[in-house]
Amino acid sequence: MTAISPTDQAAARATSIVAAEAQARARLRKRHALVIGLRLAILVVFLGLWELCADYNIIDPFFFSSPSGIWEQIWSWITEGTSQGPLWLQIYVTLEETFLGFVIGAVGGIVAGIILGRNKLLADVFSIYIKIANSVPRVVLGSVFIIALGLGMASKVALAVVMVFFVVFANAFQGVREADRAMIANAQILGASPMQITTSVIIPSAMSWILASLHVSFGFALVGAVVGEFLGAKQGMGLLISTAQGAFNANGVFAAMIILAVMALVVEFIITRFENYVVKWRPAPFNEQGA
Amino acid sequence: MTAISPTDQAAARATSIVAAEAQARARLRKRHALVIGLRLAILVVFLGLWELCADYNIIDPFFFSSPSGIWEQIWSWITEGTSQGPLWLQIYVTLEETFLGFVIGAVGGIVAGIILGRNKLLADVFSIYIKIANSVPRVVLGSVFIIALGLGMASKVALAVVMVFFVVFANAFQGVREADRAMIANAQILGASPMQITTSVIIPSAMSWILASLHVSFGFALVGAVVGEFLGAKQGMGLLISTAQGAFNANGVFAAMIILAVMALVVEFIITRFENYVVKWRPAPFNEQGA
Amino acid sequence: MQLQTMAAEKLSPAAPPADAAIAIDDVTLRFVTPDGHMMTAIRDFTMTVARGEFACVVGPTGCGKSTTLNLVTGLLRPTTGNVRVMGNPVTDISRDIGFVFQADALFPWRSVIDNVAAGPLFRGTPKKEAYDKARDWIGRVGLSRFEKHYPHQLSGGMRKRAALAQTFINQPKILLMDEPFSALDMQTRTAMQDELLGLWSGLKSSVVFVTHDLEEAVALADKVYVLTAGPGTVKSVYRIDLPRPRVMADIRYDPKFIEIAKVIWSDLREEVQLGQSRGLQTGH
Amino acid sequence: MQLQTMAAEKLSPAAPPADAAIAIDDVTLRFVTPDGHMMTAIRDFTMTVARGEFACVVGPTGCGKSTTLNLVTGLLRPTTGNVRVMGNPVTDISRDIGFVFQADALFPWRSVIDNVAAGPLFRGTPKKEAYDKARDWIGRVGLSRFEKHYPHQLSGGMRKRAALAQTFINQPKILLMDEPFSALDMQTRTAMQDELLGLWSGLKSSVVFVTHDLEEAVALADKVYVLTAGPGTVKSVYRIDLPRPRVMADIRYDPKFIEIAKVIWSDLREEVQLGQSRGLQTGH
Amino acid sequence: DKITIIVGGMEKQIYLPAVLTQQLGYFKDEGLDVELVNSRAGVEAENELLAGAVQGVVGFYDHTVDLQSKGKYIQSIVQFSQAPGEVELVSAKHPEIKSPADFKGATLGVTGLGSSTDFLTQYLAVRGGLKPGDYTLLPVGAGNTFIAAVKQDQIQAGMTTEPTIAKLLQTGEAKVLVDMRTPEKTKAALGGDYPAASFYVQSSWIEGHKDEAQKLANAFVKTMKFIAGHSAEEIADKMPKDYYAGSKDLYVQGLAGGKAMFTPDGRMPADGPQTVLKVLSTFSKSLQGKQIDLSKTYTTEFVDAAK
Ligand SMILES: Nc1ncnc2c1ncn2[C@@H]1O[C@H](COP(=O)(O)OP(=O)(O)OP(=O)(O)O)[C@@H](O)[C@H]1O
Ligand SMILES: Nc1ncnc2c1ncn2[C@@H]1O[C@H](COP(=O)(O)OP(=O)(O)OP(=O)(O)O)[C@@H](O)[C@H]1O
Ligand SMILES: [Mg+2]
Ligand SMILES: [Mg+2]
Repeated sequence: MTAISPTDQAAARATSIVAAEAQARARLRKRHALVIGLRLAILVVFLGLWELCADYNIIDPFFFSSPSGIWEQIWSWITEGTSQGPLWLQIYVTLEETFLGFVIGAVGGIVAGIILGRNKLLADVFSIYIKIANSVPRVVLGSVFIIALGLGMASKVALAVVMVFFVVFANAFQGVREADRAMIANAQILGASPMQITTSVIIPSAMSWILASLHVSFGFALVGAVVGEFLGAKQGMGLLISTAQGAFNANGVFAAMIILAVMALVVEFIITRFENYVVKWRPAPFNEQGA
Repeated sequence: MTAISPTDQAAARATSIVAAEAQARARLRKRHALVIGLRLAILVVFLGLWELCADYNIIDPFFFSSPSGIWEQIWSWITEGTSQGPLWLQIYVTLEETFLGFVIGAVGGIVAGIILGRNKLLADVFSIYIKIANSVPRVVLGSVFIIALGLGMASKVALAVVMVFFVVFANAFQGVREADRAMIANAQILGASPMQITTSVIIPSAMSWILASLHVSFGFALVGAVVGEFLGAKQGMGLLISTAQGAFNANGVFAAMIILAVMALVVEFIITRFENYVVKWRPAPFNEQGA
Repeated sequence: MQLQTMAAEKLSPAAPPADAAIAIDDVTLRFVTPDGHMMTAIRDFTMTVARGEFACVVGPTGCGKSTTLNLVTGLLRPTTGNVRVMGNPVTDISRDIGFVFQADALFPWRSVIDNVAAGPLFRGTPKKEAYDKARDWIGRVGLSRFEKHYPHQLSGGMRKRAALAQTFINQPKILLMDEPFSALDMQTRTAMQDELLGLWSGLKSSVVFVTHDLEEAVALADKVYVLTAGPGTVKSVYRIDLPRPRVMADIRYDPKFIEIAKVIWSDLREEVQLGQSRGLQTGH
Repeated sequence: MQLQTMAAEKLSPAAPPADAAIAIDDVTLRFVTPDGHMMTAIRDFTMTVARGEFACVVGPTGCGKSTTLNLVTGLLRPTTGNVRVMGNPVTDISRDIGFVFQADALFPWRSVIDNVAAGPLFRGTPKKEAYDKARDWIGRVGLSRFEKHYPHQLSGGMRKRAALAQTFINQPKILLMDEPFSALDMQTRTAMQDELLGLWSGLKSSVVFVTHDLEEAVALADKVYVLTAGPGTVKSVYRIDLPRPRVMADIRYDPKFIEIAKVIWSDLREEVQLGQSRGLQTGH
Repeated sequence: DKITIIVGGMEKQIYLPAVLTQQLGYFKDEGLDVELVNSRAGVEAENELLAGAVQGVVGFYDHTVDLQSKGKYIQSIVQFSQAPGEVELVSAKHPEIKSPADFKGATLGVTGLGSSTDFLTQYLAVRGGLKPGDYTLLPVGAGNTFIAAVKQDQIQAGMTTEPTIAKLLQTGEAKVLVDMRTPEKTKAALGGDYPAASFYVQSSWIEGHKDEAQKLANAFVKTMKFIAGHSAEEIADKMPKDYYAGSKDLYVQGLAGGKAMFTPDGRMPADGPQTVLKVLSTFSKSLQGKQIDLSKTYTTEFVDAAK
């Protein structure tokens, strides 16, 4: 018998492969469109139901507002400004506080998590105090911060920090402890100093832990800043909500919350971008790979 | 040359091995004592400094209380009860709300995290809405809950739930996505149904993620319940704090917070026990194993 | 290159018949590389394993052997071409297959016995029966004293044996094995090979067995596939006509065996050298 | 059992001299088993590797070979006895050592080149130099086309080769290798063995090499340690007097080689059979 | 059956009649089963009332006016105070502020934007001849945060209630600028009585619950009489200890200063509603252009009938 070594059909094949790959890409695009479509559908159904319930007084728009009322409110804020000044200024103020608080809290949480995760003695001694600190009601802490730091930006930032810190800390800490011991050993043997182990093994392997906590904690930072503004402020979305609440203006309350949600989504989008960049080394689940 | 096969020195060795192992155990005990000692030392130093600063008016005890004042307050609550009734009742009420909220939020977060983590389409469609929900300020949500659920326990539980849910969800979701693809494939090939994969591969491998989030989120549940009580309640630690704040009773505020911290620690202890039980399969880090 | 020996018959890879246990038909699979290009892992790959046949796959490292097995399990999808198992196109990960992964895939949170019993339990066997079976298989792979150990408390070879027990216990009709014995010492390996042949002949399973040990391949197989250096495709297929049952401890000294091994070896060496000249630069 | 051949001299394991590169002196190591008992992994273990010596360790699976290497690196601590490296007691994980792990320990978030360059970069080599060196070593292990790939995009054998390059690039004075070539095909394996011998003779390193392939052990080593079935201890030590430099492709056909291999093989087989009769029940 | 009443801060002295009634057992005497719930955020209380989850609220009268402008009808049935009980304090660091006319350029503390303190402060400023925009309002809450704001000079003056007033006076960090704790001084400051703390219910509730409303009124009126007939010291003794845990002296001192604001009989002062409407309609956006029927914001029917 003759061994038929694979003949050079490559040229003929090439077209079929290209076609198959184009098909795969088309599938991806279609799926993306489906996702967007479904998201929108849910949004529309939700808003529609809300509006209908409000119109037919199944839920009382005095308490729960209605999409059209919210939209009117947002529009009037955009065109006429709020009682505290232009809308963008409120957004800017809150965003600034949130962002500062988020960065400080996240960096603090990551650093503390790594230090305690790497040092068992420190962890044993201090983690109990971190647990204690985490059980302090943030609203009470809010007034303590206002007393200690004044009514300015500092107290809101501090409140955002304490919202963010614990979540990030808990994950960074656990992420560090989960780092593969063989990998750490390998790095050590390859000559890594403790610092290098931290930067080249611990942080990359804790990265998905840290990122998971960042996703949830930006929302928390926002909540912290808003609560801070709630307790006393000159500017900001929290004050907007508090004023609207005081005036029984449900539209205002919900409009402000929607603006906050949009802010959170924008930042979420950025974090996701960052995440995709950082973890591009990650294997795709089986069946999602190949062309 | 002669091969000297290892002679049977076992009996002679046995003693030295036993000695070495006893030594190792003694080292462990000593370390435990050290940790406890250090914890206490920190506590004592902290309280001492606080007391001194308060006594010498470096910090104003009117705002920041002092350990002795706090202790007096706690003692008077224990012996004479609070204005709202006996102290244990307040603790019980808050604990009940917290616990319910914690369980509901945690279970909800885990279930949602697993479902969305296992189903990419659902995740793509719904995670955006979860992100939105997470950016809603809890204090505002608190008022919405009170309107919708009344001033009873339900609204506090709901507030605790929304504090817990997002943290647990974020971790459970990521934990599911991190589950080793080879392990999932193996289970599938061994004949596991999707449900069995979830229970025997996904949940065990997401367990440390979930546990990490439970650690931090019990504190959050407590915060949620207290904030709820703050907004309106007949009983509970939050009301105690609110009354104390209104009466300029810094001792009362801090005393209540300390009681909350103790509650959190007790539960933390239980969670840690549970964790040790669940992850006993885990390899100890190198150098911590062997005898 | 044409040859024909008494024992090793070189076959031409033909389009697979419909009733084959495994039929890989003209498959190409491409991966996206880190720089965004496409890399062909296997191309124009055709392979057939008849029911009850024992096929071994040898080839230089990185030529696509594991990829081929993954295609059969459904863990990977072909870019073009198609894969059939028992006549049906592979659409999802199949439960009828036993797969010993190249890397470790034991469940770290389960002890050895729980790992081995996993398959029967997943398939609904009553608990007691599953554990009895598991205990039996653990004995066969020589881990009885380590039943309660967790995977991280085992040595590399022990883990591999546990994985073998985990797969064998399901008595799969189709058995895929990716270098299953490479972490074992010669003696244990021989015992495991005997175990495998016993299972195979008892169940009339179809086996695809990937190995780097050509002698092992010849000793075990009905058919040996030699792959080309990556992008892998089938270079040649040999039918091994050594009589069965074969006893592993003795077969290596059979002159027919030695002859066959030599023929395939020269074929394979050519390929490996090609792969090396393409990939390996000489070092010093 | 007494024997003495021209090439394989059986030595008695004596207390190690002070200036040895590696000296394991009467070490016992016990693990806590899942049921809370203590399990002895190795006992009364004595082993010496002189500076510049190439020692191979063979023994049945699970006998404590990896454990021994872990003791040398400092990853495990002896329960009793002590371990010295270059005359100093092992207190922490040493940077002077190169260690090829039995399982994969590449950094999954680094591409092949970043993985290989890790050692020099950790040790402060300037970036450009480190990458040039890395590129060179990647070439030597035949992965030039896969520089940018991440570990999960490599085949099992490729990952192992990347790990070899990662260790070799540091040119360690003490080199520990745990079944480094078992995932490679014969040809690649021979190339790697040559690479290893070149590195070893160039650097005058001391090597401990764990393998299941006795022929490999004899072909490479100055000294072969045969371990008993677990709890492992040294059964016998052989000095291999084959002349150097050895060429891997040819040495196997050297009659002296075959003779030595036979002698050690019979010694080892005895042990493995013992281990099996203790652990393995025959299957069918 | 059970009647739930939300109090906008049980420990606040302006709402003292609520807890005092409970403490004196007057509810029980009327055969009522009353449950007091604390909620410091006034809005929460009104929302609950409107949602029908509670029967009554102890809060500021001006909410009845405000809510009417939004089409929600609630009625004060017992009026606790005829003065706001609020005081405009001026920081000791700013002796140059001698009257509301000097507010120009100052930052003024209020508890919240849109709250009574907001409107009252602005009204004082307008009466002092200023325009909105001449001064800045800063919501600082009450209690500690208010004190901290004064200390840190973030506000130069601000409006607050007891016991914050007493605390700041005691430490000398602030002085009284405008006192609205007694009817006389309120009249001087605002040009009329300013009914503040009151007990109100949903108008629709009254229809079906005349009997309960009457009993509640009976109990509260009895308490008002008790307050009028006893000294601050005696009243303080009846209150839970936690409410003056900070310092009993301070509490008594504050109560002594502010006792006069309580109505002796729970009756709405005749010109009170008018003053409130005047103050609110000057500043509240939601009231502008709305017709308010003041007679629907309160009733003296029940206090009149109270024994
Ligand atoms: N996810 C992936 N992305 C890109 N390339 C991949 C991926 N997985 C495998 N490859 C490539 O496919 C080729 C074949 O890999 P495969 O694992 O099938 O080899 P193998 O024959 O099993 O080798 P070995 O004997 O070393 O296990 C290799 O060149 C590898 O780099
Ligand atoms: N963490 C641990 N806890 C308990 N037992 C352990 C642990 N690690 C290893 N052992 C036991 O120690 C023994 C020696 O293991 P080791 O990994 O050294 O074997 P090995 O000689 O390298 O085997 P192989 O050739 O299979 O790799 C085994 O019986 C194993 O079960
Ligand atoms: Mg492979
Ligand atoms: Mg090993």
